[in-house]
Amino acid sequence: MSARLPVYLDYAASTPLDARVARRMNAVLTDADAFGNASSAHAYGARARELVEAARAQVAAAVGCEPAEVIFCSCATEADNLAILGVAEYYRERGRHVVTSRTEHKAVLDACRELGRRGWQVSFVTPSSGGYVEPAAVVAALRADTVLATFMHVNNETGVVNDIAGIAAVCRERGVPLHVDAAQSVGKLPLDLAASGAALASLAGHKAYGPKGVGALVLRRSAGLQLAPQSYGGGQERGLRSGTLATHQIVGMGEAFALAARECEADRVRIAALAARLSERLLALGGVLRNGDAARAVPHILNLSFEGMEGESLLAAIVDRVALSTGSACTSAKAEPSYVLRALGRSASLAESSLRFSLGRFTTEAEVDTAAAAVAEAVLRLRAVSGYPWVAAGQAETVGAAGP
Amino acid sequence: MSARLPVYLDYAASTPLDARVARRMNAVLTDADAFGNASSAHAYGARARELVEAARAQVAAAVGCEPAEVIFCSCATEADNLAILGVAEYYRERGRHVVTSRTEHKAVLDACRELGRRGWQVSFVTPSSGGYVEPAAVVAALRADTVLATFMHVNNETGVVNDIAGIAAVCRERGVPLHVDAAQSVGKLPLDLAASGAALASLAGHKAYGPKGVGALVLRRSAGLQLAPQSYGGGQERGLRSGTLATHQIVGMGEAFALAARECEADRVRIAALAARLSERLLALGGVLRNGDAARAVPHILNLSFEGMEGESLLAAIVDRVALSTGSACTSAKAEPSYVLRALGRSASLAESSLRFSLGRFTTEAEVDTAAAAVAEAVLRLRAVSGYPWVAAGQAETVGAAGP
Amino acid sequence: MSAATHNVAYSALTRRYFEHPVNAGVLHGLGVGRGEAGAVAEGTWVRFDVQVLHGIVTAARFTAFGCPHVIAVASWITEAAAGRPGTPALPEPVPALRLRFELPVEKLGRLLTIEDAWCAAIRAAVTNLGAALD
Amino acid sequence: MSAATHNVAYSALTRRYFEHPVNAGVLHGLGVGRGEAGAVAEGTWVRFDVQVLHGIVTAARFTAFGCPHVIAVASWITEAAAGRPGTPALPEPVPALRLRFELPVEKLGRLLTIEDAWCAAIRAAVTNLGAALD
Ligand SMILES: Cc1ncc(COP(=O)(O)O)c(C=O)c1O
Ligand SMILES: Cc1ncc(COP(=O)(O)O)c(C=O)c1O
Repeated sequence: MSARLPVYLDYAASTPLDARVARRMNAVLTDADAFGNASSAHAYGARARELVEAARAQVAAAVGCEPAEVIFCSCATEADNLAILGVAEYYRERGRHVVTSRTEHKAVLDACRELGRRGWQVSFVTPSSGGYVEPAAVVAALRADTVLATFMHVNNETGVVNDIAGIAAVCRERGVPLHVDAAQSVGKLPLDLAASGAALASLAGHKAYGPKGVGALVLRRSAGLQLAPQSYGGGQERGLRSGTLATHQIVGMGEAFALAARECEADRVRIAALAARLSERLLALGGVLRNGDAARAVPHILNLSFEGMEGESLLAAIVDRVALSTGSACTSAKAEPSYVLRALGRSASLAESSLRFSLGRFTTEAEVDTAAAAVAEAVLRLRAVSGYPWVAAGQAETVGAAGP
Repeated sequence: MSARLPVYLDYAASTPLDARVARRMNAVLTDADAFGNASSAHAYGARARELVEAARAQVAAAVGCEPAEVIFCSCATEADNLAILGVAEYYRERGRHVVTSRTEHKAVLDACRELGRRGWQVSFVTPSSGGYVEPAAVVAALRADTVLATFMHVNNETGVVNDIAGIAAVCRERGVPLHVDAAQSVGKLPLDLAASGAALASLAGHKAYGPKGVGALVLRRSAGLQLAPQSYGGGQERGLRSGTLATHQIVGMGEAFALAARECEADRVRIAALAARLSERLLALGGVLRNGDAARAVPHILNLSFEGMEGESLLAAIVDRVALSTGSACTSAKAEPSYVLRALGRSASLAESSLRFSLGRFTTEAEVDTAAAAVAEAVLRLRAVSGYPWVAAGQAETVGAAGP
Repeated sequence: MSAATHNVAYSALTRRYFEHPVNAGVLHGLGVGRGEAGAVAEGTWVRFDVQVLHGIVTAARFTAFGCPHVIAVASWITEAAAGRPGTPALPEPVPALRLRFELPVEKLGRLLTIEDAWCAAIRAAVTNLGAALD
Repeated sequence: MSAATHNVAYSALTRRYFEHPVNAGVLHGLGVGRGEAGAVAEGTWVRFDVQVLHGIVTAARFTAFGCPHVIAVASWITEAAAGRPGTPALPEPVPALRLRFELPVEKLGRLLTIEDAWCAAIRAAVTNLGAALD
């Protein structure tokens, strides 16, 4: 990491490519035998197919499914869309109701909202204040005409892990297939799709030290599901995802997933210790609230709301020293507080003044200490300006809805 | 190219990555500053954005459009789908008719057929026997409720080039936007989208010595068109293509397109000479028919039908020595003769016994000679077995519809 | 989970007053008035303590919960106002302030909040002084 | 524009007879019969010339327009039949041939075309010989 750049604590947004993956990819990119179109009948095509199939086996092994169940595509967004729109469209005559939660990634939420525009009904389950979806809440949302339930495994903002087996069990009881957005899971915690009871799962390369621009949808054979393809053309990937296969990208994802499976536990232990160190220092500042139930979260994501300062200022005060994401998604002029944190019951203001620290394979103790110091300094400075703590100063009333 | 492998004459299926592109991509893949998510607010995100925007400018410059008109996506198939389904769905209240030709790539044909399933009407223009679409035939197909015309620039099987400006002119007269599948164009002939009159154009990285798994849709501002997105999520690429941007892929495409624009003319001249040499040797065998009007074709694609042998045998006889594509697309058990060659009026049998030779930047004279010798040998052997020429042997009647 | 607007390069002036805000805090004493506007729940809350003696602003302090622009502008005002007439007006009108700090147009409302707080503080200072002298 | 089935590795036997076909050509003379089946337009056309003397196949030649399996099987038959009884049956039945050459099941019909041509040739040979001896 260049000295000039801030400490990177945004692994949940994207991970650096592991050097071992980069080497494999570069070998494919420069291999004069491997550039063929994997659909071609000749030796160059065969070589590309071999590489693709080896990577498919790696991905399958890493997530506990069969190679034939892996459909490569261009990103987790595409996998989410293919799963949700693909199942809904295929089974449109069976029913037009899908169930999801309020804390899904946009790729799931917006695909569900698109179904809404097309005439489906969508039920949005509200998670507990700890940020996880209760299987009982899913049961309550399922209907006779429900054709799909979709719930994420690891929440990308809070790190909270849903009880997929529990949700899958109640879905199976009602004969509803479950799609799991597992974009944030691989390498962070063991993933055994065969055991999970999920029918479909979305995977991303670039959240697990693999390349950006490649993902996969796992379609479990045992679910006996069909999908309506969402793009049309050459009929690659058994007709479910047309377009020339990107050999080097798929090889990179395979390699990254193989590494992730192998090193997941060691990474987890090391990162948990670093995250605990960071969390301890920041919570010691006071007026800092953890978002999501720590007991249910992966260790590498730490989402904290800071009382006494506005979100944009908090980020601006640290952005030169720590690279991370905040709880406000300013896609337009007006900053919108994170819908995920709002769904957990946080006030708009505390949702905005939140920081998502996400650590990863290359995070060092020194980086954690630098980040903790930078954040502490920013928090103290901004609180000095805002007069926080207001209650202590007798200003709670003046400030209005200042408290969380 | 390894000595063991056959001569590669399948550049139209996919090109090797140019070593200069591979170096640039590897530099990005291993750059500790460039791995950020291009949507992120911090320095890592900014660096990724810079790389993406520089590549966008390269792509735009190579095809004669503005950077803001380039929408990156994962392949030409996706670009075709986004253009066709995106325009049709957005303007569904204006009309439900689209026009295309019988010789388009599957990514266009199957997107149009999908529209057919959704209740649109699709007119398929039949090209001339030379393989190009006559603007007059387009005029005849346009209707008051036509919302889109889609015609390819360079045909991937025959290399025949459509008169895009002519087609665009008749479309503009009727107020119908034109989409052009230009996946096979870049680096093969000059492409000036601003001058072409096209409203939309699809581009592919891996047909121009760039990486597989990246493409772009150009949406010309002057066309004043809106598109309905075809996937839903984070809203990248102005909401038209959600999913984390694949920085290294986009950089690779940009670099490849910059090289293609710079070297197009030199490549063309050199390849034309090689292709002429190949064509001369093969036509000298007799009973060899060129598919598509040579006068209208790019030089690097040479599609020939060989009388007197069956397609699978022809390919099997050369596959160890020459890597190319044939006119039969066996996606299922039964080989189907190329629909493109059939649309040009070839018999099923001659469509099947066709070979598409496609040359490229790295093709050498020695390779051309090896290929010509291998094909000549195979043709003579198979004709000895089939008793061709049948007419000379007085067996034309026996054999039935043997002649072309 | 990202923040495109955080990413705008703040102007050098904005950065300076945001990173090193002068006059953060409170004032007590003769001729001091307090005015505030906005609300934390709405993302912008500003409070000024202003001392007006002999019709002149002699000191000013601010407290602010808001974006970097709000903090910088509030700080700058407390500095710029010293020595000026104690009339309920900003040391520089809102449009000029917007240009000086290169505020994006969608943040204009935040300057109005600052103006409200400032004018209220001046009025309170004048009123308080009057009451003290009565 | 590709060909997945071309890609199946043909068996070694198929490759051998496809790449080095024996007995391609025609026969003339006493006891020679000709039989054919299929059509070029349909992708498979096979013709045999068979000589049957004293009830024994003494020579056979083939001409074929077809896939590598068709060429290989036709060639092999002309070789295997020599010395066998001149009855209208393949030297080995269709199912055994399919196994021997490892034909994919969807190509079964092509073996039936070969069988038709072969049997027709044998019958013609026997008929021709009878006519010649009459
Ligand atoms: C939970 C989850 N799902 C889906 C995605 C979408 O991934 P991508 O942008 O690579 O398509 C992400 C990444 O932001 C994610 O965190
Ligand atoms: C004319 C044309 N359009 C579209 C495509 C699709 O390209 P891709 O498979 O990269 O999506 C191709 C490539 O086969 C093509 O030749």
